[in-house]
This record gives sequence, structure tokens and C-alpha cells, in this order.
Amino acid sequence: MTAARTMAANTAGNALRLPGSGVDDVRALVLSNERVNDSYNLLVVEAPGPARNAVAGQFFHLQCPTTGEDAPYLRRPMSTYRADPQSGVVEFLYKVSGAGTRGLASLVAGDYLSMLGPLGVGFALEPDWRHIVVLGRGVGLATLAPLAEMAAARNIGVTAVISARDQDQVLSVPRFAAIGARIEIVLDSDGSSSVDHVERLLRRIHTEGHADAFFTCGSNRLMLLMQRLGDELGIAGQVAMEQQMACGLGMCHCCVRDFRVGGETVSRRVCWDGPVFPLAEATSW
Amino acid sequence: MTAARTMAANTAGNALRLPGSGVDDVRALVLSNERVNDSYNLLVVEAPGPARNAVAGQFFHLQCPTTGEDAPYLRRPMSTYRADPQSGVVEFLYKVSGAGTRGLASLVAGDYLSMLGPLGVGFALEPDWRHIVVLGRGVGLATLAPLAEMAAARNIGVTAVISARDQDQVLSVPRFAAIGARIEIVLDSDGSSSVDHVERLLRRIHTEGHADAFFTCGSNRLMLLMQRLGDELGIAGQVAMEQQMACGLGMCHCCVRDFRVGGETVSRRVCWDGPVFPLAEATSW
Amino acid sequence: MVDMGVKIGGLALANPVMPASGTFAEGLADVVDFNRLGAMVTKTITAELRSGNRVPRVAEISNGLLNSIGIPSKGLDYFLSETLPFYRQFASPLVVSISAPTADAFAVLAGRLQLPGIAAIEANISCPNIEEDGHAFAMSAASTSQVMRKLRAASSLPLWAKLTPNTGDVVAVARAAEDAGADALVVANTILAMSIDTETRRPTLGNIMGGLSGPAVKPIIVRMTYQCARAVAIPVIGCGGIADANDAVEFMLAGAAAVQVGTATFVEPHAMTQVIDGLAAYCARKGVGRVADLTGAVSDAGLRLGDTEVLP
Amino acid sequence: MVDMGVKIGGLALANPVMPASGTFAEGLADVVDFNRLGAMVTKTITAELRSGNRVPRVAEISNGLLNSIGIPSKGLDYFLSETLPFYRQFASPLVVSISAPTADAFAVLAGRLQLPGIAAIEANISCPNIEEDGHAFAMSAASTSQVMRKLRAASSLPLWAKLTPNTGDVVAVARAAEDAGADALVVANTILAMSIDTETRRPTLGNIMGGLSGPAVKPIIVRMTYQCARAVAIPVIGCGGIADANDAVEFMLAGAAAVQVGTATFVEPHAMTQVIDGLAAYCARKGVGRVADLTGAVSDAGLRLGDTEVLP
Ligand SMILES: Cc1cc2nc3c(=O)[nH]c(=O)nc-3n(C[C@H](O)[C@H](O)[C@H](O)COP(=O)(O)OP(=O)(O)OC[C@H]3O[C@@H](n4cnc5c(N)ncnc54)[C@H](O)[C@@H]3O)c2cc1C
Ligand SMILES: Cc1cc2nc3c(=O)[nH]c(=O)nc-3n(C[C@H](O)[C@H](O)[C@H](O)COP(=O)(O)OP(=O)(O)OC[C@H]3O[C@@H](n4cnc5c(N)ncnc54)[C@H](O)[C@@H]3O)c2cc1C
Ligand SMILES: Cc1cc2nc3c(=O)[nH]c(=O)nc-3n(C[C@H](O)[C@H](O)[C@H](O)COP(=O)(O)O)c2cc1C
Ligand SMILES: Cc1cc2nc3c(=O)[nH]c(=O)nc-3n(C[C@H](O)[C@H](O)[C@H](O)COP(=O)(O)O)c2cc1C
Ligand code: FES
Ligand code: FES
Repeated sequence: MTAARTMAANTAGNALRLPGSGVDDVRALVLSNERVNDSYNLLVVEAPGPARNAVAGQFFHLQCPTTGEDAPYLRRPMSTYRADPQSGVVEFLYKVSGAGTRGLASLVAGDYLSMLGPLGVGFALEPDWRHIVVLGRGVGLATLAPLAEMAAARNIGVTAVISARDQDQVLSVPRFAAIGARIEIVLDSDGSSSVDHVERLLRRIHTEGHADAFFTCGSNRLMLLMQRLGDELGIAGQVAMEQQMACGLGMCHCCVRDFRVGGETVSRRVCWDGPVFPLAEATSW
Repeated sequence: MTAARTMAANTAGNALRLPGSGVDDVRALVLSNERVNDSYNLLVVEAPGPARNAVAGQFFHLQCPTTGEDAPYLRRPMSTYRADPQSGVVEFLYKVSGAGTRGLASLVAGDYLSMLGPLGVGFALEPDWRHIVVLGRGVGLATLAPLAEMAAARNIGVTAVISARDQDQVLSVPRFAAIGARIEIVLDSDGSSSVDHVERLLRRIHTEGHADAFFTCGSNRLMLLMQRLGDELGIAGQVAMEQQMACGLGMCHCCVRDFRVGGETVSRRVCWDGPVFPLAEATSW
Repeated sequence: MVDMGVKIGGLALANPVMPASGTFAEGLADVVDFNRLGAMVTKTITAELRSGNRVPRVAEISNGLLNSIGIPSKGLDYFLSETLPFYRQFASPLVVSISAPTADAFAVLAGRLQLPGIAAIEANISCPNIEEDGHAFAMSAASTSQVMRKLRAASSLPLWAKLTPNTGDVVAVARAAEDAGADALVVANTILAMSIDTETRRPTLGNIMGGLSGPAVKPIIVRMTYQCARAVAIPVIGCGGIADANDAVEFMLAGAAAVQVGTATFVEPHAMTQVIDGLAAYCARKGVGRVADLTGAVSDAGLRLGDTEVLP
Repeated sequence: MVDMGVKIGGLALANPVMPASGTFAEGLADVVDFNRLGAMVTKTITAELRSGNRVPRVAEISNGLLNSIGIPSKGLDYFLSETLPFYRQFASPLVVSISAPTADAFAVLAGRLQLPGIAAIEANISCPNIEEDGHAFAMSAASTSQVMRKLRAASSLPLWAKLTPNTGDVVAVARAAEDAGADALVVANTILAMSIDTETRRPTLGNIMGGLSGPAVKPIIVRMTYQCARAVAIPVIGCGGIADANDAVEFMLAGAAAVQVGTATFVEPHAMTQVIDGLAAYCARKGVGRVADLTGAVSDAGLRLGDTEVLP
């Protein structure tokens, strides 16, 4: 088995990749599946293999149960919210929005969940970074929380800017707090989540010397802001993107998005070439 | 609402039938659903309307639940095993054999069952009959048990010849015993269910003057025997037949069987023209 | 109050929901109020007596039904003396589905149905044309044109052409039917299919092959409805896999002026009236004043990327 | 031990199970051992660069998938330098699916693929022929014949023709492909379909219409497999809705010499190897010594009435 794929490791062509990159197709035991607030659920499963291999930014392709009302046919992609090699536990933080996530929400402790992964290209941390900024909203934070932990493990400082509709919708603060991240909460309810305000906040963090790299997920508006600032200030960045998926393994080409690479628009598969991409190359979605 | 359809009442053409013959489409509450022996289950539901209207020989079209393994699409026909106007209870005795009946077997008390009926033409008893013979096997007895009760209610004596593989498979004896029927059990295990032996038995019952009419259900072999004897001895008869059904309401013409009427072969719909037919007109199936 | 009326050519219907031919008959009147239906459509009748196919005539497949009923028919005289008087009890317009082995025989049969209590003729031209090697009339534009012209000449009743989805060019056939004088198209009949029981190795139908209907065919027939509705000016009646109001809305958005409900009635006898109630509820919820405004109201732009963005 | 080998024309396969084009790529090697597959089939490639269709490119429907991926292609050079070396790592024969806008371009592309590590060419003639108004080659016997003849002249590799189910006469197309020198037929590609989101009133695909695949299409494609297998002498490879071994048995009984598994792999990445194991188990249970003996072994008699009699 080769190491998990991260953005940095993925530069080699396909021809040189050996088969077997630590992708498992397992039936994981559900340990718990509970509401976090009125929109989000936390699903905890036991999956020792995947827990060992998954890197922040990678995702799993989940077979969502058929319920009385829904029969989701395709799998659904979900970010690794936690993957703990010690306990063998993998967690997903998800928003109930349609047939698939309603099916997920029907799981109870003791059920089994077919999960394929870890899949895709995770976040990469450069050795010379000392402080990173993560900016996320909604389930985007499910993707960024384990990144913060990965950074902390390498002694990289983290500033987490958490955007939400209101205080009730704020997610994952304890996860960021636990690794000693500086936490900035911006809300729609008091206007602090506006692009203007977040821009001032990011500029301040940069001025303080705490922005060696930018990371974002979950909001197009905030991604564009970070991209513009990153470009202006010369800060490298990565963005985790979403797109509807069928296979999750780079086979079907349904999950493409456009990227700007050297003046040209190129199409890339979110599941295989991403979901983590260079921030500078992303385009509005 | 017009009266329930019985074989005798069904001679009028369609043009004269008024809409609304007491057919209900109800969600019935499941009261119990238990194994009777290793092949048969007894399903008891609360369905006051249908319980009031159903006549022996009529059937219901049941929407069988989807389970983890099976998604039965069409409804499944089941004979009225009991329909009690007082308690509002309807019962079905069924054999678990495929997707639909496996779905039925998954019902537990408190669930609901969509049932359409009573459907089809039930048994008819002529006023001048004093003794009838019912001959059945397997789930055929589910159809004949309520006929015996209908006969008893009109002071018609019943001799029930019950055929089964072995003693463990014998069904419905208490139902026949409760109305004081004379019961003859014939088994494959001791050879007594052979056509020869059953023929001798029927001839004896006839000689004793207890065979004003023949009724049968559930075995092609025994139906042919009764038909031959009825013809020879001049005994009227009725047979309840089965055929795969889609609509149950005479619309789709999938449930046809051939009948011999005045030297010609005619095709009739089991769900609409039957399931009870004149014994003399039935053909081998 | 939503205006539920629709017009199919000259024929005004109280609502756009009716049964599909062959999935509706007298027996349903025991359960459903026929006066609530937009129209009543008979099982296809033929002039002569016909016996239909071998059993098993239906097979259940995942999410659908295979059938090889054929067209068992008691003939025209029985229809006129028994069936027609039955339907005359109801106020909903009666559409008589007909079939014949040749274009001329089609015309003769249609001519004999110009009678009180018959509101329209549905020509089931998905049935085999014995003059074309048994290929259905609606497999080609040429034979569709031929049979529809003869029918048009023989009858002044509204004339609907029921197309087959088994043709490779449903749009050409639709245009041919329109040019030949059809007042509406029914899109479509069943799709030729087959299944085999792997335990017995036998086809599940006595006739080996049969027609597929039910939810499984819906996306294929929605596509044909969309294509035909854009190709012709006459109304298209959508038919294939409609089980609930949402399915009916989908067909209407694709271009259908009305819909037929078939196999769903076998599973849920009240399917048609549920579709009627659900259509009215949909219109009310969406602020659509006339159900007819749904016809063809699909936005051709396609869903945009941003529509699937996760934002709380 | 069941003999799992099958022959597709001159090509011997260790077992009859392979992926369907467009539902298989390098990434699956992370999960499935490609050396277990009867063959490997690439996504359709074109000589030129192509970008594919607008998103959304897939939509889930009950029991199936709609797709309008199109044929995004990095071109032949990329294929030769990157993709082909990857597949050369594996022992299973590689089948390269190709497409082109004209018959001549098809032939040129096939000619450039006569290379070590390529065992056969699958001509995806279900794609639009720009010389025929965008109609797919496989919509008509004439254009099928034309393109297959040019391909036959350009390549000595085994040549498979992948048919479209959207034609009205798949049997004539199958015969045309055989006559023009095809070594095998793949039956079939996806069925043109459409769905509309009733909330947004938008088509669920960016491209409006797309191809239907998955369990929903199985009975239709089983029927075409049966029809084609009886009409031609060359092997037919069944493809449409196969998700488990029972489905594969059904296709083989209908006449398929081998099967392709497509959409099912998206739901269950191990679907192909599960089909292989399940086929062997079925043969063992039924006393079938060679899996190839299943091909065409359907009993045409149809199920008899008595088969549904309830007897304890
Ligand atoms: C790499 C990746 C990681 C993700 N991680 C998370 C996560 O950690 N938590 C979380 O709540 N959500 C996450 N999502 C989004 C999640 O996949 C969708 O919310 C989910 O697929 C919705 O399915 P549904 O059937 O409930 O909704 P429906 O709207 O009924 O889905 C209809 C179709 O659209 C697709 N779809 C809908 N929304 C999205 C979306 N935002 N992204 C991709 N496909 C979508 C579905 O997969 C399905 O095919 C992630 C998506 C991707 C691509
Ligand atoms: C009027 C009537 C009354 C019946 N009463 C009873 C009863 O009281 N108890 C009982 O156990 N069974 C009864 N049956 C038979 C019962 O309907 C079948 O056992 C049941 O449909 C099997 O469905 P399945 O999905 O479990 O089996 P499968 O074999 O998976 O069914 C496949 C298909 O064949 C049909 N089918 C299979 N066997 C029969 C059959 N014998 N008759 C009709 N269709 C069949 C099914 O409906 C289904 O469409 C009756 C049948 C009829 C027609
Ligand atoms: C059992 C059955 C019998 C049918 N008989 C006829 C018929 O006689 N004439 C006809 O035009 N269509 C007939 N059809 C086709 C239906 O009218 C309809 O076109 C098709 O079933 C698709 O609609 P659905 O999916 O709603 O059932 C029949 C369909 C079924 C299932
Ligand atoms: C996402 C997707 C992409 C496809 N791409 C191709 C293709 O490039 N070339 C081709 O010949 N068929 C393509 N197909 C069709 C499949 O090869 C196959 O014929 C079809 O999906 C039916 O099989 P299934 O039901 O097992 O998926 C594609 C199908 C899907 C679902
Ligand atoms: S989901 Fe199939 S290529 Fe990305
Ligand atoms: S089941 Fe439809 S006519 Fe009898």
C-alpha cells in the first residue's frame, strides 16, 4: 500500500501510480448517530482500516440506507470529520438535505454502513509554514477541523474563522479550541460574516504574521475572497470543493469543475484530482 | 351499495351492475401475524368495512410491504380466511413462498396493511342443499373454512375432507370442528390422500346421502377427481381457483384460465368471473 | 381555486388525468368515482373476437411490470351492447381505444364508433400491422401516416394516435400523425422487454417478450414527451410510469397537456384521483392558477452548478 | 470446478465478466484486482481533445442513473503515453473503446491502436455521426455497415460493435455489423431519457437529455440481447443493468456470451468480482460444468400455468 494521496503527492502521472493506495470498501459498525443542532448530525463508525489511512480533506463514499420514503441509489460523498488510527473511529458531520442524507440519518448504533475510502486528494502542509488560516462555513468545517488537528500535530499554529447564520449554527468550535487554535466567529445575524468584515479580519491576521497559508471550504463567496486576498498578498492556499458524484473513483467524469491554469480553463474531477485544489486555480461555482 | 357478489348473483351482465359493490380500499390495523406451522402464517387485521361485506370464496388484494430484500411491486391476492362482522376482524392464512408473502410475514401488530376488497365472486349455497362436502389441501382450506361456517349458519351439514402431506401440515381442523363438521383427514404420509382412497371416501359420503354439493380448492388432482365424480353422480359443485393477478378488478386480463362451457373453451378472469367457478366447467391447471 | 380544466383539441376535460388503455375497466367503478376522471379510456377493442396471449401474462420486475396480455376482445357487438351502456352512466367523456390489423380495417371500425357517448377515438397504432410484416404501424412515419389518414377520413370524432416507444424516431412518427390529421398524441405504449427466471430458465411470460410499464419507463417516456411536444402543435398526452402527482407534473412540464395513469392503478386503485388532488395541491402551492399553464413549462436552461452548493 | 472461460471470437477470456465503457478507470485498481476481470474496457477515447457536457452530468432516478457525461477525452496521445502503460501492468486483455465523428476518422483511430497490450477494439457506434445529421451510426443498418466495414479494413484486431438501444430495429443493425465483419456485438449503450425537477422546473441534467442505465433498463436490454443473439452467429456481450450474478445469468441465458457491468460498479465497487464469484456458484449449484453452456440456454417454452400452483 502506498501512502494516502495529498495534494503534494498527487503531481505524479497515473502511469506511475501503483494500484492499491489504501482505499478500503468496508462495512463499518455504527457506534452513534446523533443530532448536533437542528441541521447537522454526527455519525460515528468503527472502521479501523480507513481510520488509519484517511488524511484531512479526503472523503468517503457512503452507501445511504433505503428508508420507507427514500431509496438513494448512488453513494454520497462525505468528508472525513475525524479519523482516529488509535481508536479505529471515523466520524462524519453531515447536514440532512435530501434522500441520501435522510437515509444516513436513519442509521442507529449497531447498524452497518458500507463506506468506500478514503478517497481523493487531501490537504498538504508545507514544512516551512508556521501559521495557517482556515475559513469555513457550514459543513465546510467538517472538512477543515481535521486539517487544524493535522497542523497542530506538526506544530503549525491555526486561526479558525468560523462563519455561520447565527450562534446556534456554529459548528466544531471545541475541536478547534482543543488544539489551541485562535477562533474568530463571524455571523450573518450581526453582520460580521459580510465579505467586507471577513476581509478586514483576514488582513489583520496576515498583518499579525499568522497567515502563511489559506484554507477554505463551504462557501463560494468566502472562497473568492480568500483567493483574491491570497493573490494580492502572495499567500498560498487550498480549497476543498464539492460536486455531485457517482463513482467517487475518477471513472465517470460527472464531478468536474473548471479551473484556471496558466490562463487556460481546464476541467478536473473533484473526486480524483481533488477535492482539495490550489486556491489560486479555483473558479466560482 | 349492492350485495356482495356470489356465483349465483353474478349471472347478470356488466351493463346492469351498478357501481359500488362494497369494495373497500382500506389501511387495516394489524392485530397479529403469527406462524401456524412451519409453512403457514395467520394474519389478523382490523377492517370493519371489509369484515362486514366479505363472503366465503371472495378474496382481498394485499399490498405486501417492502423489506430489506424484497420490493414486491404488485398486490397479492389472499382468500378471506375469516371475516367477522361483529368484531370487524379479517383473517388470512398464507404460505410464505416468495417476495410478496415474505413481505406479509414481516408485518407485526400495530403495522398497517393496505387491502382492497372483498373482490370477486364467492361461493353460493342453494336453498335445497342439506349436506355439502368440502375437499381441500394446503391454503385451499383457507378458502373453504369460511364456506363451512356459512353452510352451518344455514343449517347445512358439512363433511370436510382435509388433505395434507402429514399430520403436522393439517390445517384448520378446529374451524371445521367448531361448526360440527364431520372431518376426514387424508395424508400423503400414510397413503390415504391418494386419488383412489379419496374417491372411495367421497363415494361413501355420497352413499350416506351427505353429498348434495361438492366444493374444492387447492389441488388440481383432487379438483379433477371431484369433477369426474360430480359428473358421474350428478352432484353440483364449485371450485375456487388461483391465478397470478395484477389488478384484481377484472381490468388487466392477466388472470385468465380456460373453462369448458357447452363444448367450447372459454377464457375467464379468475379475479372477476371467479375465483369461484362451477366445478363442471373447470379445466386442469 | 386552481382551474383544472384542459383542452385536448376540441375536447374539454374537467382535469388532465385519465386512465391508460388496458388498465381500466368496469370493475374499478366499485372503488373509484368515474365522474371525477378527466376522461375514461377503454381497453383496446377490435372488431373481431380475439383470445389474447398465453399465460403467464404478467411478470413483476423491479419497479415495473412486464405484460403480454395481447388484445383479448369480445368484439365490437359485445362492446356496443354491454360496455358502452355501462360507461354512459358517467359524465366523464369516453375515449374508445381501437386496433385493427390493417389500415382499412382500422377505418371501418372507427366509422362504426361515431355514436352518442363516445367522445374520442384513441388509435392504438402500436399494434402489429399485418401488411408490414407484423411491425407496428407506429414504428414508421409512413405506415402511421397511412393509417391515420384513413381514420381521419372515416371519423369526425377527435382522433388520438397512441405511439410506440419502440421506434427509433418517435419525432418523425409524431409529425406524421399530426400531418395526417390526428387531434392529439398519446406518448406512449409499453416498451418491448423480457425477463427470464434463472431457476427454471424459462421466460417469465408465456409469450416470451412483453411490454414494460410502470416507474421503470418514466424517464424514457418523459424524454419522448418532451421531444414530441416540441415537434408538433397538437396536444401530447403523456403516459408511462405515472404513479403520483409529482410524476404528472414532470410530464406536464415536459410538454404533456394531459396524462394517463396505467400500471399504478393496479398497485393503488385510487392513483388517478390522488394524482388529480395532488396536481391541484401542487398548483396551489406554486401559485399556478391554471393546471394547463404547466404544459411545457420546463426551464430548458438545465440546473446550474450553484444549485447543489451546500450552504446552511 | 466450473470452467469459467469464454471465447469472444478469437479472444479467450478467463471469465465472461468485464466493465462497461465509461464506468471503469485507473482509480478502481485501488479497490479491485484487475487481474481477476475477464477483460478491461476503457472509457471511449477520441483522437481529438474533447470537453464533455455541462454539469450536472448525472441524475439519480428510481433504480437507475441518467448521465450526460459526453465523451470528455484527453486525446489519443495522452492515451498512448499515460493510460495504455497503466493497463499493461495487468494480465487481463484490454479492450479499447473508440469513437469518432465520421467513418473515416473511426478507421484512422482504429489503425493507430494496433499495438501490444491492446486485445480488441470496441467501436462505440452509439455516438453521433456528423455525416448523418448527428444521428448515431448504430441507429441504422446502413451507417453501421459503412463504419464497420471501414474499421474492419483498418484493423486486424478483434472488432466489437457497441449498439444503441435507441434504434427501432436493433436486429437489422446487429446483422449489418456482423455482415461488415464485427467479431462481437455489445448490446447495448444507454437509453435516451430525461427527468425534470418539479420544484425548480429544470431538467436534472445540464444537457437536458441523457442516457439511462442501471437496473431500470435491464428488461429492455435482455430483450435486445435475446433478439440479437438469435439473429447473428457472432457472440453478443450483454450490457445493461447488471448488478449481480443473477442478472448476469439472465443475460447469458438470453444469449449473451459475456457481460459488461457498468453503473453497478458505482454503487458497489466490487460488483464485477461479485458477479464472477456468483456465476461460478450458480454453475456449481446447478451442475453446469462450463459457464459458456449458459449462453442461449433459455427454455423458449415460457413458464406453464401449473408452475404457480400452490401445493404444499
Ligand atoms: C468531497 C465532498 C465532501 C463532502 N462532505 C460533506 C460533509 O462532510 N458533510 C455534509 O453534510 N455534506 C458533505 N458533502 C455534501 C454531500 O455529499 C451532500 O450533501 C449529499 O450528497 C446530499 O445528498 P442528498 O441525497 O441528501 O441530497 P439531494 O439534494 O437529494 O441529492 C441529490 C443529488 O445531488 C448530489 N448533491 C447534492 N448536494 C451536493 C453537494 N453539496 N455536493 C455534492 N453532491 C451533492 C447528491 O449526492 C445526489 O446525487 C460533501 C460533498 C463532497 C463532494
Ligand atoms: C383468489 C386467490 C386466493 C388466494 N388465497 C390464498 C390464501 O388464502 N393463502 C395463500 O397462502 N395463498 C393464497 N393464494 C396464492 C397467493 O396469492 C400466492 O401465494 C402469492 O401471490 C405468492 O406471492 P409471492 O410473491 O410470495 O410468491 P412469488 O412466487 O414470488 O410470486 C411471483 C408472482 O406470481 C404470483 N403467484 C405465485 N403463486 C401464485 C398463486 N398460487 N396464485 C396466484 N398468484 C401466484 C404472485 O402473485 C406474483 O405475481 C391465493 C391466490 C388467489 C388467486
Ligand atoms: C396489463 C396492461 C394492458 C395494457 N393494454 C393496453 C391496450 O389494450 N391498449 C393500449 O393502447 N395500451 C395498453 N397498455 C399500455 C398502457 O396503456 C400504457 O401505455 C403503458 O402501460 C404505460 O403506462 P404506465 O406505465 O402508466 O402503465 C397496457 C398496459 C398494461 C400494463
Ligand atoms: C457515467 C457513464 C458513462 C458512460 N460512458 C460511456 C462511454 O464513454 N462509452 C460507451 O460506449 N458507453 C458509455 N456508457 C454506457 C455504459 O458503457 C453501458 O453501456 C450502460 O451504462 C449500460 O450498462 P449499465 O446499466 O450496467 O450501466 C456510460 C455509462 C455511464 C453510466
Ligand atoms: S465521481 Fe466519478 S469521476 Fe468523480
Ligand atoms: S387480475 Fe386483472 S383481470 Fe384479473
